[in-house]
Amino acid sequence: MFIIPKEKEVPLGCITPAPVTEQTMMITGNWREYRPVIDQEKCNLCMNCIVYCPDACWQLNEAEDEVVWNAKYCKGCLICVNECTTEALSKAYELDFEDGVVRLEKPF
Amino acid sequence: MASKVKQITVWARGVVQDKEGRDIANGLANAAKKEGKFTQAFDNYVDLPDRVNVPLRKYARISDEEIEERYEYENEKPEVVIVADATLVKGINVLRGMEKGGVLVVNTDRKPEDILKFIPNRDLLKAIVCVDAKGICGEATVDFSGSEGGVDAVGLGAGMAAPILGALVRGTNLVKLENLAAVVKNKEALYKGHEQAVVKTL
Amino acid sequence: MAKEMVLSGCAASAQAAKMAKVEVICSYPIRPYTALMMELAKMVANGELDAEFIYGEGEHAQLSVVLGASAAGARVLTGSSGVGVTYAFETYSPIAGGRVPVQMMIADRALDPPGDFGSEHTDAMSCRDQGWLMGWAENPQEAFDNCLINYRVGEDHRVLLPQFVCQDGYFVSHIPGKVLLPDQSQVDEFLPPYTLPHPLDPKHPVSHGPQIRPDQGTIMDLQRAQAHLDAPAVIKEAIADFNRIFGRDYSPFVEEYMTDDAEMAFFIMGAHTMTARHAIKHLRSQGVKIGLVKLRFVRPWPTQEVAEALSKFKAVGVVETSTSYGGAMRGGNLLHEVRASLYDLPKRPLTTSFMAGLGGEMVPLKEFYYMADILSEMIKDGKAKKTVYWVGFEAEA
Amino acid sequence: MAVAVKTQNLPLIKKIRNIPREEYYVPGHRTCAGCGPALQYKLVAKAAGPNTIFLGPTGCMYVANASYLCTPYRVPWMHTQITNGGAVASGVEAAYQVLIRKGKREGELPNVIVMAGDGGSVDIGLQAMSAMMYRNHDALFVCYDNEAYANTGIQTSPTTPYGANTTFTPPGPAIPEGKKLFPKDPPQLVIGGHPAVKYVATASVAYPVDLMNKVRKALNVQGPTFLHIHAPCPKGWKFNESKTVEIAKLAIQTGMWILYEWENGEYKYQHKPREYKPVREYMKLQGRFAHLQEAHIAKMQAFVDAKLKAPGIPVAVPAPPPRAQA
Repeated sequence: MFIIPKEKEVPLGCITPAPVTEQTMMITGNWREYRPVIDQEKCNLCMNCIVYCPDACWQLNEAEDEVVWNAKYCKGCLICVNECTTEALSKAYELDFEDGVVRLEKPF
Repeated sequence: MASKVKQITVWARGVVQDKEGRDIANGLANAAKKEGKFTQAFDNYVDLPDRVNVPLRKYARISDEEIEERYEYENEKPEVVIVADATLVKGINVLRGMEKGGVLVVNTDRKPEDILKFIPNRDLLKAIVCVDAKGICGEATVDFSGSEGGVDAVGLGAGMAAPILGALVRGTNLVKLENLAAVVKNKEALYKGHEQAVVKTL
Repeated sequence: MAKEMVLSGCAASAQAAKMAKVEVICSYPIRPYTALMMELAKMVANGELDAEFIYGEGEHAQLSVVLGASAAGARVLTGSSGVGVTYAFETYSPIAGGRVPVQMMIADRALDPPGDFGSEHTDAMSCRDQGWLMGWAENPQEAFDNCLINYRVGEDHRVLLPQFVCQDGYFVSHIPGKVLLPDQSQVDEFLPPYTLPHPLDPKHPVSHGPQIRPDQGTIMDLQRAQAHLDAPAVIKEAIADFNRIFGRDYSPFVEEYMTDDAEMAFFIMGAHTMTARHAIKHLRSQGVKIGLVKLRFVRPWPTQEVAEALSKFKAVGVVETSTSYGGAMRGGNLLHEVRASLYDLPKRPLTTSFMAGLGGEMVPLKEFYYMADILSEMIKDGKAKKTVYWVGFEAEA
Repeated sequence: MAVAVKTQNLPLIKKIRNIPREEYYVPGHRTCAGCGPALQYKLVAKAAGPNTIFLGPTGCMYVANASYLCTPYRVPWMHTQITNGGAVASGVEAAYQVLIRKGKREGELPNVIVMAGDGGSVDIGLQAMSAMMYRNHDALFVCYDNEAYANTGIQTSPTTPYGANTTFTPPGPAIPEGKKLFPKDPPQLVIGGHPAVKYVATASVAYPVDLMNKVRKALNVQGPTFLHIHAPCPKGWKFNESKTVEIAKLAIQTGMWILYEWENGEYKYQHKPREYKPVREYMKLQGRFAHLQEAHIAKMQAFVDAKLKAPGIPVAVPAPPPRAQA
C-alpha cells in the first residue's frame, strides 16, 4: 500500500536482530587519529589491553598465545597504550598506514 | 537545490573538534554576510550528540539570493570540503556529492600528495589546500557552550579554526581574508594559516 | 453453562481478565477504577488466578511494568482513571510504537482542577492519538466482553496494538448490572494464548527500540497508521466469532437503535447510551422520529460506518462527554470526527454537539428531550444555529 | 502443577586471566572513544553471560549504543524511558516468574539487569528504581555513574560533583565554582530504605575483576541488588580519552570514590589505599574542574575527608545560603 525506500526501512515495532560477534552496521574503525601498535616481543599477556578496551578490540588468540587487535572497530582512544604494563603498546599516526581504510559514505 | 547556493561541508572529529568545526562554518558564513551574501551555518543534527572522535559534519551555505532550502539539513553537493582532521580521509568519502572542480582543504602537517593518495575520487578536485593548523595554534579548544543551539562563549576562531579559515582563502574565493579577520578572534593564527598553506592545483 | 451474575463494571472487567488468564497485573489506586484491582487481588490471594500482582508506584510505573511483562511474553492488565491516565502519558507512545499489546482498563474520571471524582471521557480521549485501540462500554456486560475482544484484536499479529478499554466511571464502573459469565471453554475457544513475534528471550535475542534517524521517523508512524488500517478487518472477524461463541449480537463499530425511519439521531458512546435509548422510546411514543447511533470504537475511527449510519438522517446530535477547549467545534472531540466522516458525502445531515455529563454530572431523560427539541428545530430551520450546546447552561431555553 | 523457578549461580573470577573470553556487548557502537560507561557495560555483560536481559533507560548507553537501528547487545535488550527502567525490569522479571512457573518458558530465570545512568537511577528514575527495590524483584539495577547528563551535552545531575563545570552549571563571576551543590549518594539511598535489598556494592572500571565479581555476586542473590559503578566520561569531564582508567584509579586513590560491598548489613572495603592522595591530584586532570579556586578545592577535600570515615555516616555539606540573602 505504501512504498518505503530501502534506506528508510524500519522493522516492525523497531525490533532489530541482536548482533553475534560484531555490529557491522556501526563500523568505528574510521574514528582513529592514532592506532595502537604492539610489539609482541615485549608483551607479557598481562591482559590489561583486553579488559580495559571499551570496544572489545583486543582479544586473546589462545592458539598463538598473543593478543590480537581489531582495526575494524578500534576508535583510537589508546586506553590500551596508557594501561600497558610492559610498554609493548605504542601509538602511531593513522596516515602512516596504507591499511585500515574504511571510507564510509556517511559517518554511520 | 538551486545552483546559486554554494555549499561548504566541514568534516571534524566529535567533541575534540566540535567547536573548531562549528567555528569554521560560522566563520565562513559570518564573513560572507559582511560581503552582503545570504548565508547559513549549522550542525548536522543526525551527527549529534557527538562522541569523542566520531566523524561529524558542519555545514555552511553562501548565496547571492535568499536561501530557500533553509530546512534541508544536509549539504548534498558541496563545492568546498574542509577536513579538520586529516585522518578522516581514510574513514569517509569526504568528497561525496561533489561535482567536478571542487576544492578540498585539509588540516595536516603533511604534503598534499600524502593526503591525495587516500582520496580515490581526487579527479573531482581542482585544488587541494593543506595547512598545519595544529602546528600554528596547538590543540583544539574543547568547549560545549556553543553546542546544541547554544551561543559560543569562548569566541569564534579562538583556536584551530582560524588558520584553517586562512588557508581556505588561498584555494577559494568564497570570502575575503579581511572579512574573516573581522569575525575571527585569533587573527594572528588566521594570517599564519593563510601564509603557510600549501596549495596544489590539480 | 454461562452463569448470570450482577456485577459492577470493575468487577465484570476483573472476571473477564481472570478468564483471559492474565499473567501480570500492575495496580495503583485511584478512584473509580480501583475495584478492578481489588477484585483481581482477591482472586490472586484466593488462588483462583495464577498471576503476578505488582503494586505499581504510580500510573507511569503501572504502564511500564506491564510493558516489560508483555514484551517478555506475558498477558497483562493494568488500569487507571482521570489524572492517573494522564500521569502515564509518556508511556503510551512507546508501548504502541513498540507494538506491545498491553491492555489498560480506564474507568473515566474528570481531570483536575479541582478534584472532581465524577466521570468524564476527557482523560482517555486526551490519549486517543497515540496509536492504541480505544472504545467504550455501555454497561458491565459490555465491559466484560470488550476486555476479551480487545485482547483478541490487540494481540493478533496482524494488529499488535495496545488497548484502552474504557468504561464510564461510577455509572458503569460502580453501578452493578447483569453480566453473563461464559464458560472458560468458550473463552478459550475465542481467545488464543498470547504470543509475541519477538519477545525478550535470551534464547532468541533481539533489541527492542534502538534509535532511528529523523528520515526514518515517518516509517514508524506509518507502521502504526497501517496497523489501524488493518485492525478493522480483524475487529470484524473477532466480533463475528464473539457473537457466534457467546451468543451476542454486537456490531463491530456502530450500533443503531430505532433508526429505520428516523429523521434525526443521537450519536453517542458509553454509559449514557442507555438513557438515550429510553428517551428515544418515549419520544417515539409522542411521534418524534428519532433514533440513535452508538459508537463502539473511537480508535480505529470507523469513518465509513459512521458516514453510512448518519447519512440517512436530516439532523444528528453528537453527545459529547469530553472537552476540546478552543477546538473547531468549541466543545467536545467527537463532532470533529463526525463532521470529517461526513464531509465527502454528496448529502450531509445537519450536525451539532451537546456537552452533557461533564464532570460526571447526571444526564437525565429530560436533557435528551431538550437535545431532541434542538434537533427538531434544526430540521425546521434547515440549519444548525451553532456547533455546540452546553446542555443545562444555554441562555435560550 | 507449578514448575519451580530456578536461578543461576555464577562462579566468581579469581584472576584477570580467568575473565571469560565471550563478549555480550560487542564492537560496533557509537560511544565516545575511551568511554567509561561503555567499558563498564562490556564488563557487566561479560560477567552476566548469555542468560541475560538488559533494560536500557534513555541516556548515553541507549542513544550512543543503539544509534540508528543497530545495537551492540548480543543478549535481549529493550529501551525504556529514562523514567522507568526499574518498573520495566519489574515487569520483565514478573513475567518470567509466571511464565516459568506455568511451564511456558524453560530454563533458569534470566538475569534482568537495568543499565541506567545517574539521571535514570537517582534523579528522574529514582521512583521506579526504589519501587523495584521495595517490591523484591529478582533484578540487578546498575547505576553507571558518569556524573552528568552526558548524552544531552553534559548537564548537571544529582551525582555531578561539587565544583564541576557543566552546561547547566557554568562558572561565572556570580557563581565562580560552577556547581554549588554536593552530590547524592546512590548506594546509601538504596541501603537506607529498602529492607528487601541484601546486596549493594560500588565498583569502578579501574578494577575489572572486582567489578565483574560484584556483578556475579549481585546476580546470584535472589532479590533486588544495586551496583554503583564509577565510569569516567572523557567528554563530560574533559580529559584525554586515553586516561579513562587512570582517572578511575585516581578517584579511588584520592577517596573521591570508595569501593565497598554491603552484604546483609556488613560493609567490606576493596582496594582501599593505605594513604589517600589529595583530591587535587584527581581534579587537576579534568577540564571540568579547571576553573576552581583554592578555596573550592579545599571545600572538596573537606567533603571527601568526612565521607571517608565510613559509608552511611552523614557528611555535613555547606548548604547554600537562602536565596533571599544570596
